[in-house]
Amino acid sequence: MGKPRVAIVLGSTCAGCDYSLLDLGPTVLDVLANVELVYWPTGADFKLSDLESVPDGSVDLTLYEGAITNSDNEELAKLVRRKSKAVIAYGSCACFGGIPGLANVSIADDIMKTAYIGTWSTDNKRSILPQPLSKVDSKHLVLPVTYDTIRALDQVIPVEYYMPGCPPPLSYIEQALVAALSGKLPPPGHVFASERSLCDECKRTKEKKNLTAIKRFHEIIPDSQRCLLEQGILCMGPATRGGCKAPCVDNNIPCRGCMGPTPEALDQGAKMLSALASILALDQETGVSEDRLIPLIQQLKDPLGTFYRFGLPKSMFRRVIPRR
Amino acid sequence: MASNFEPRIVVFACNWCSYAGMDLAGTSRMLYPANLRVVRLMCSGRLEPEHILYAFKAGADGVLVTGCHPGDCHYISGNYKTRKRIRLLEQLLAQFGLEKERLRLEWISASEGEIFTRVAKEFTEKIRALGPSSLKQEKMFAPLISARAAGGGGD
Amino acid sequence: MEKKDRVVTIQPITRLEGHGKISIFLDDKGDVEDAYYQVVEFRGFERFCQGRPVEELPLITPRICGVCPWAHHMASAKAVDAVYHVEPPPAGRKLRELAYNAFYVHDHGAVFYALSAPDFVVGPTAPRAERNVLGIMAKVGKELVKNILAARLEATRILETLGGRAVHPAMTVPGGVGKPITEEQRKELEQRAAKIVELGKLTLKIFDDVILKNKEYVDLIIGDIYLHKTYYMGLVDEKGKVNFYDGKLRVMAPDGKIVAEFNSSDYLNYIAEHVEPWSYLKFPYLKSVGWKGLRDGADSGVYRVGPLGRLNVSNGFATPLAQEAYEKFVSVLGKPAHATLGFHWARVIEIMAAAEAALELARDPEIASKEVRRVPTATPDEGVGVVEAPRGVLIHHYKTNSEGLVEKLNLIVATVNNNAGINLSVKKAAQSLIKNWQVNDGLLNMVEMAFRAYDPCLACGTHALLGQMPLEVNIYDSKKHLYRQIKRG
Amino acid sequence: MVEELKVGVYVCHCGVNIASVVNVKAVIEYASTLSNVEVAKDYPFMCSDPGQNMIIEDIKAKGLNRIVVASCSPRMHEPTFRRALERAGLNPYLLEMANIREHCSWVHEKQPQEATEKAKDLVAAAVAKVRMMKPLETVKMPAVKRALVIGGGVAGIRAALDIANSGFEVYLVEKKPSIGGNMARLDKTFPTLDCSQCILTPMMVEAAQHPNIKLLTYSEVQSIDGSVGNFTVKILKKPRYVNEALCTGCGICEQKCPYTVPSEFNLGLGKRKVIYFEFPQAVPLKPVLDRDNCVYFKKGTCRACEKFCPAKAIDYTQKPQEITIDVGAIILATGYGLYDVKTKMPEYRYGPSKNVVTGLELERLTSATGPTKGAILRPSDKKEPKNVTIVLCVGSRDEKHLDYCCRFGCVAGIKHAYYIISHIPDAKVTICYTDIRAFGKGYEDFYARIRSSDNVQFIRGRPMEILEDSNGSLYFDVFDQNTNRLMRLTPDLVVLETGVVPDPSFEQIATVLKCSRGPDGFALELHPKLRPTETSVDGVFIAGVVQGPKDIPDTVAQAGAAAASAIALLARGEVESVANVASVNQDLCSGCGVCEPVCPFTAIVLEARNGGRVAKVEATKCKGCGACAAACPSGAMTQLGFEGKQLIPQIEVLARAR
Repeated sequence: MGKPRVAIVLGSTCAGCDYSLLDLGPTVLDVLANVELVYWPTGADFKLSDLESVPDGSVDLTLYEGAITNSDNEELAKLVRRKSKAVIAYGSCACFGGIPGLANVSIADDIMKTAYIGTWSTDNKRSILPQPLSKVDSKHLVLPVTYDTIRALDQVIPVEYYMPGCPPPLSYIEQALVAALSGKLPPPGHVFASERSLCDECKRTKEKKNLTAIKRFHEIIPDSQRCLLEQGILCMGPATRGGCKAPCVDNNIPCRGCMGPTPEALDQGAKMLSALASILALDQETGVSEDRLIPLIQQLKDPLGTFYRFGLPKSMFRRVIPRR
Repeated sequence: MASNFEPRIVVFACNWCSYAGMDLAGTSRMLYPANLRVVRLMCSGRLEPEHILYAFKAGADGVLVTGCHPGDCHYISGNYKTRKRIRLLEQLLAQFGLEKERLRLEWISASEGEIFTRVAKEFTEKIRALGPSSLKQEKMFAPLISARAAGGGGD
Repeated sequence: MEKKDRVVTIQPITRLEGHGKISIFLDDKGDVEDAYYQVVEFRGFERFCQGRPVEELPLITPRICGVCPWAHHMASAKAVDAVYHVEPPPAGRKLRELAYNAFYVHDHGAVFYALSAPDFVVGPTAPRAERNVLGIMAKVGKELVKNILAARLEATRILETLGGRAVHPAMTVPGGVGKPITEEQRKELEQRAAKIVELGKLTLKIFDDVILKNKEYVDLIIGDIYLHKTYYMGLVDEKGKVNFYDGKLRVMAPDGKIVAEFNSSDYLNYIAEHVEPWSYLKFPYLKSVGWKGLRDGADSGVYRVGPLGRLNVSNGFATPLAQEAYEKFVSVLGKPAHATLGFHWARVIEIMAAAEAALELARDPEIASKEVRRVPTATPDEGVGVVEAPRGVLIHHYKTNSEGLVEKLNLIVATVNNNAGINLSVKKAAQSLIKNWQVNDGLLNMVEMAFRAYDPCLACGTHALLGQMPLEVNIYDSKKHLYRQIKRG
Repeated sequence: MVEELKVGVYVCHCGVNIASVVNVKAVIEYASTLSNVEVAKDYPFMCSDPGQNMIIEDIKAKGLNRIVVASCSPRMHEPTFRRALERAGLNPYLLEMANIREHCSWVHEKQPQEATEKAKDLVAAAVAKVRMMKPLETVKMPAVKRALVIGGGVAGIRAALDIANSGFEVYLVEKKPSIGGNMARLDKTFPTLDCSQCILTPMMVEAAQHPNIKLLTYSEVQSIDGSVGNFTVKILKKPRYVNEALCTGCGICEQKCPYTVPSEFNLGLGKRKVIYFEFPQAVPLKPVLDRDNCVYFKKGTCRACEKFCPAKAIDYTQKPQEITIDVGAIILATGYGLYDVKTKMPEYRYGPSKNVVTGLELERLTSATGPTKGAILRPSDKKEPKNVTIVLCVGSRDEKHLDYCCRFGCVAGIKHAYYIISHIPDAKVTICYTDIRAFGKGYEDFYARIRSSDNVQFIRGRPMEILEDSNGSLYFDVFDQNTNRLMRLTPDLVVLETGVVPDPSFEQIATVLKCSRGPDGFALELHPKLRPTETSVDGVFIAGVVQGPKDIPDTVAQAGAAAASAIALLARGEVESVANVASVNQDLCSGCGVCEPVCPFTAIVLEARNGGRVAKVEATKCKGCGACAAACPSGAMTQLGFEGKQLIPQIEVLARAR
């Protein structure tokens, strides 16, 4: 077989995933030499017409980066699905909606008004919002439609593989490319990450999990050797896939779950919530009355934003219920 | 129409106290609404918040979690775990915008068939009054853009 | 007599981090009547950061842009420090600055070699299949490119050591950084910093050889096509030198007069943002002058930021090699330099400056001190954090409740500051390059060059993400019936 | 390879209990449309042999490998149908029951449509779950063939003897110096009126001499660890300051001891020496030196007992002794104490007036070995009372105090009336009662006999406040509901038949054992009817009043039953884990350690695994509550038979309206 035909396409993304490819260093050149790049607009001068012109199903592997936040993203996703044998949801946005998925706490209209009318520096007395179609002295200008509900890639098209991480650890990119080069891609559904949660690779020592209080990470200087959760700092590590080698936790900053839920979890947030509640005031639980329990629990300031930092669109409810 | 709306209510019960209490309601021929469907667990401590979210996602208008009274847990402390989980889950559901009345935690002992009957009636009426859960309405997940305020527009 | 309405659309604008399109309107003679540069996507961090604990924002806002995450990480960290009324101890601040300078090399390096250089090294009108990293390799040889990538990797490693990850770091906490470094790590950082200084020198040399020694390019740079007389804005330290991490905001008028210098926390007295319905990007302008539409000149509030802006408003750099390069820059382009393509030159000079600063900091034994953070004790309220992102002034402004939960926030991002400038440059380039139906690939690329100079990070701009659409010239009649279409390639 | 699922659905009519409300045919029809359902049948009584055989036949003939029975509560017949599956050679845990009786037909009698729809859902949910069920096994572990009985009253003695006689070792622990308990205080037992000591003492002696019984008196249980089959118990033996090995029980020390204090055994009515036998028939017959009141221990002088003891058995240096024993089963027989009438019911003047006594005190005043050598004299002036009032239900059946019945007060009161009139022929007795509950064998005759006596009158009513006039004689008013007359009584002795409460020592033992107690503080049986001698803790059984008020026959009967349960366990010689234990997928476990402290039975350990850790479940310790599975943040831990994969399809069906 010839060189595998690879495309890297960008949906709603910060571009961090494919920008991080440059951190492969010189390896990038070998990759570029060994694959036939069908499309990679960030790196080279490609236009979508190039992708449109290739026969359907002729792209061996497409890395789709980013969430689906507007009509452009959706069209692109459907196009690459048609063109590709296999699609990787590349990065946390494509896998779970990522940080942009947090927009599901609200709806587009509200978000627009906040950004274009509500901010301090905006001078917008006529309350102008960007419009899908607008006329400027007789000239028509078009913008894509921003959706109310942000979606992960597999909520729009079927996806063969997932490579979570914000950005994904480079080792997994290499793994996937090597697999593509050797024509030995794993069975569909494979996730390029660890099967175990982050604790498996976290170097911190673990003792007894019994939280007497929930602390915010700026409130204490934690013991840098011991499990952050045991020190009262909510760390998403236990409910989050490993594979990143815990760089954040290593810097005394708790995991926020970018690698997504573990294989058996239906809802990353619910899993962590249950674990946290279980070990909260464990030694006094029979003694802790309702009225003392609630304040203890309310020490966790922002459950939704903490449990679903990177995965709101793939949470059980997918979004906050819009007020009608 | 709310008038002919029949709430769907999922009940989680522990084998030793609350499920037994519901059995007692039956053997005592107490009557309560037919809207409830019971999932039997050995202990309320087995119940995962995930299961509750799933019940709502699958279409439940209300979820009733029952367990032994504090101190009576057949497994010593399962119900305390449940209480902590439910209370924390309530905080989360509030952020999701789900009416807090749709999730209820009750301690029902094996001898409290009557109390269960009362709770079943109350809860069903409460949910009936609230109407169908918004999580049922698929349109909630629709990606479509909401109607924009014209806000000056183009010209 | 019906007036024909024809539009040329360039989508996507490639080799920039972001998502935009250019619509060029031709009149019935086939000349450019008008050109708009649109940013077509949007997220709205301003909304979904509300309700989050403010100390989490340095972990959330970097996701605005994967190319300059460190800029957002630092601006956010400084804003959070202000919210909690806490100042990092010396070692904490210096570690932040070391990382930030390494990041400049990391970012500018990528921009220059991967995104800007092709236009010059390969040539603006060359077939676009060659206008990429591989094309450069063909011109300058694989070994050189390998060395460049390897050298840039040293910056990557510095960022990984300090931030855990090079992209989307987890380094800062309110009042400092999460973790101290060991003396061994400091030594390692020093060695790596020395290597990126070499990369800085090499890059200056390449710019010299490939561009400045090529008259055609120099003419292009100083020529009128890419020239705009606007205001400029940038951070300067107490000596008036360029500082990426901290300082006062200075504003220079088109004639070179310094018209304002203020504490970043007062930005609202000086900057306002205008909204247009046809772009998701706002248009900031100087309040003192006001919004006069998309026009340049002293009576229009339009100002430009970024490498060019910084070199214009400052008195140069605190480090020798960069200062030397700065002086050459001024001698060629004058002060202020209005040549838009001057951005590229200014950028490579900043690579040098950042590398030198990084090495200085890495040599400072104090950065290995164990005291890298202070735990906040004051009640959180409101704070502004400003840094120089590679693409220009970046402002984060947060207001919280007494529990430190975000109630409202404002983000003015580098590329947004340049939005009006980019529109001006695109229109002017289009007008001078496209005449009488002459629309072809090379010309369109030269139009793209106009804004590629700004290296606009549209991801930042919209706090929103990339997307793609075909590039084609569509000519419509006034009834919007397509009667002619030019596809590139 | 994946086995092909073949589900059989069996819907029971339960006679008319289900069928009269639920349209069984409709349920069958619906069930047969569900995926993997091979057969769907109904039958009048599925739990009957023919019903079970029908299932067994189908399993064999049609190769069914999953069974759903829609009938009564699984709490009722799950074991029945599991056995049926077993008989058919199918793993018994491939069964799921749909409770369409207690949870459906019985509670929705008036809504046949709704009930039928609900029954369909419950069946569908059971099918959805059973399709995901996997065969389960239990784990076996050897049991220590030795028992511990806590409490040396008649219940404890009976239980200990029964276990000992069946050939197993028993430790019998009693906190007092002698076994015997409250029954040892009684003069006679109703209704036969035979002498309490005469029937109890032989049992006490037999227990003391039995080769299989190790008596640990004057000892208290400190801690209990482990679980069924393997309990480790720490017992503290308090010092008697008498070397039991040397002591012959001659009693010279007691005679020679110059100091006396009130006797606990006689409830303070009489005195005892400082070194003393708890009571004359004490077993073991060894004295105890009451250190707190001993002058030698206070002042360092005296030592009379030591001087005179012929056996040189006095040992002032004795220290508390901790004894650790391993047992497989435990019987709780800690008995009862009396309701604190003195502080809780001042209106009865018990305490302030010496002429108000409890029933138990009257037993001592009547007993030949009591403080008055069997002469009934009232405590204040040691005169024979001629006019005695006996008040029943003192504290009992009273929502302000104990809302339950003490179950022996009535007949005890009647017996006490008999004591009075038989000892003092010219005495008059008035019994103030609420209802007379004389339910036991021969009790009614006894009641009738006493009631017919001219010297005993019955008043239906509870006394109002008992008052005392200037010269100390008592009087009170009572409204007789039988005659609707307010009467004033002026007794010279009042006997209170006080309510009973669990012995104070039980609370501490229940706590260390983690065995649950009812609202009234008595031990909570596992099932009030079907498992009355078992507790929530495997291998811990209950006998006598610790479970609730009882008279002696019931107490002894339950003691036998509890012993039988314990014997069954010891004879089996092994304990079997529950099938629904927690189970960890070690490939997915990251060793975060959330589960470990969550387990109340310390059944989870974290083992080292190349640099990290991994959780492991000790199946025999696991009781199958699933708390760890719910706590596990990664989903690596689950509970067999209640796995997420099994619960979710069930929830799906129950939550989604068809």
